[in-house]
Amino acid sequence: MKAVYFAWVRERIGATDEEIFPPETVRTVADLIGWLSAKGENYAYAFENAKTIRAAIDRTHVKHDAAIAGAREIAFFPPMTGG
Amino acid sequence: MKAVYFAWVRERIGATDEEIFPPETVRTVADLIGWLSAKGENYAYAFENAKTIRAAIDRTHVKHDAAIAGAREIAFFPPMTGG
Amino acid sequence: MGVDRRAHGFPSDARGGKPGTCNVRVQSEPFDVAVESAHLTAGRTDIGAIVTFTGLCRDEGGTLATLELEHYPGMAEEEISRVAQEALDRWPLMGLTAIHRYGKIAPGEPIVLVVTISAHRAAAFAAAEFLMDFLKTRAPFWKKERRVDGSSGDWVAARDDDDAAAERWSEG
Amino acid sequence: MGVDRRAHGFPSDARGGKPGTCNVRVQSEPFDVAVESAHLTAGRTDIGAIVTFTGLCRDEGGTLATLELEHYPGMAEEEISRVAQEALDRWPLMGLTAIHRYGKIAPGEPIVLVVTISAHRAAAFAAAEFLMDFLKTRAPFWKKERRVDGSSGDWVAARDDDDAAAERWSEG
Repeated sequence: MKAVYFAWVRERIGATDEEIFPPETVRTVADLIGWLSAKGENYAYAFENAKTIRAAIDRTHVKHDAAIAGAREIAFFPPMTGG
Repeated sequence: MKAVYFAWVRERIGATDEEIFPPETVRTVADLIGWLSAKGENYAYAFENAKTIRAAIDRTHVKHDAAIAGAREIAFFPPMTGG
Repeated sequence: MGVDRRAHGFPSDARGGKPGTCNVRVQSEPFDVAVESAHLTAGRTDIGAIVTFTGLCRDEGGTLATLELEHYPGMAEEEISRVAQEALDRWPLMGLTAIHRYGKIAPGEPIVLVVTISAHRAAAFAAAEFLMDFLKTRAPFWKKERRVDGSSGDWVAARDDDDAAAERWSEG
Repeated sequence: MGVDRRAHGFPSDARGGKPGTCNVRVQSEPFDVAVESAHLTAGRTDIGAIVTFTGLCRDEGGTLATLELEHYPGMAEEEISRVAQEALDRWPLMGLTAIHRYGKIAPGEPIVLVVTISAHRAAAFAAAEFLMDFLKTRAPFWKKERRVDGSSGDWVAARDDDDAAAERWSEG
């Protein structure tokens, strides 16, 4: 699946998007945040306050307990500040 | 003092304005409505539902218990429907 | 009831910011929302929110030919100015414009305009709604309908829900 | 994140009236409020109320050089369209327009526009406020400030009172 990052999540990770291949034990958004955080210091920094991170699966907002099975694109970003 | 009339109050009375000379016993707006109503059928018709009539003294909304002493211009009209 | 009363501009204190502008007009001619907005915001880069409300004459399912708006010259401007000053006292506005037309108005034409500007949207929205609620219930204007069938129609009756809308601002 | 997503027009049912219009756009160019209002109201004489909200870039006391608005292409349009559909479901609107810009925006420039049209003002006001509250908290846009002193500034933090403003629509 494709992971995409925005705003300071993108800046901290240092990438706009990437293909990721989490193991089957990674079932929810929260699991995925934990798995990504272990990939390196940049990821750990981006996700250090996991509760503030928002996620979207295939362009729809989801909560951290949402299942990631079948997702093509998972996005991580800070709370929105548009408008 | 000058009395001015608007909308269907004006139409029923058949005048836009007139000089009036109420006696001293006419002290409030309510008194004046009563006094005017006795002037003729057109006035009686205009003020038949006195409670729905709004009044302004010198261009400021007033209630029916307001004193009319010192007023230069007293206006009578239906509830407003602007906006 | 002919003569136009022209721009009653007066300064207002935008609670610590630059003084704002308050424009109140009563006129028979149409107005241009874009011109009024541009006038109110000209030269400023501290505004975060502009709310405009335009009230239009509805055709009432095709039965309405024209609306005739009678007003109380002098009092109309004064009453709108009083309502405008209340809005400026209640919310941190950088300025506002309120324009009300009188005379013959055809379906689709504008009747009333309110523009509010503020640093934040909550104040701009609240003040615009407040202004409209009080223009409806306090500004001395009366609408008479002329029907397309030639009949003179009726004076528009005041709506209880307009009174209720105005009433809600007196809480708290 | 380059390409503009263009007018997502789709018809809506204005609860028994003529079908209304729903225009949602995400673009880098400025917009013209008057053009958007005219487009939404063209050819109709059944509209009683037009509310426009324009959100502008503030200069923050002269310290802000530009705002950089990042967005999630595709999701931005979809999320605004979802919010727009909710507004059309909740209020008897004859149409609405919602436009959000991205990219570099200078102080005084417009960022976001909402226009709502309805027979009556209450629906137009409520829907415009609802749209703005949800654009703020649900549309995937992020603001970064560039300061006049050359420093890159910070990502704008989300405001608790924006969440509270969105929360109030879930009552009742």
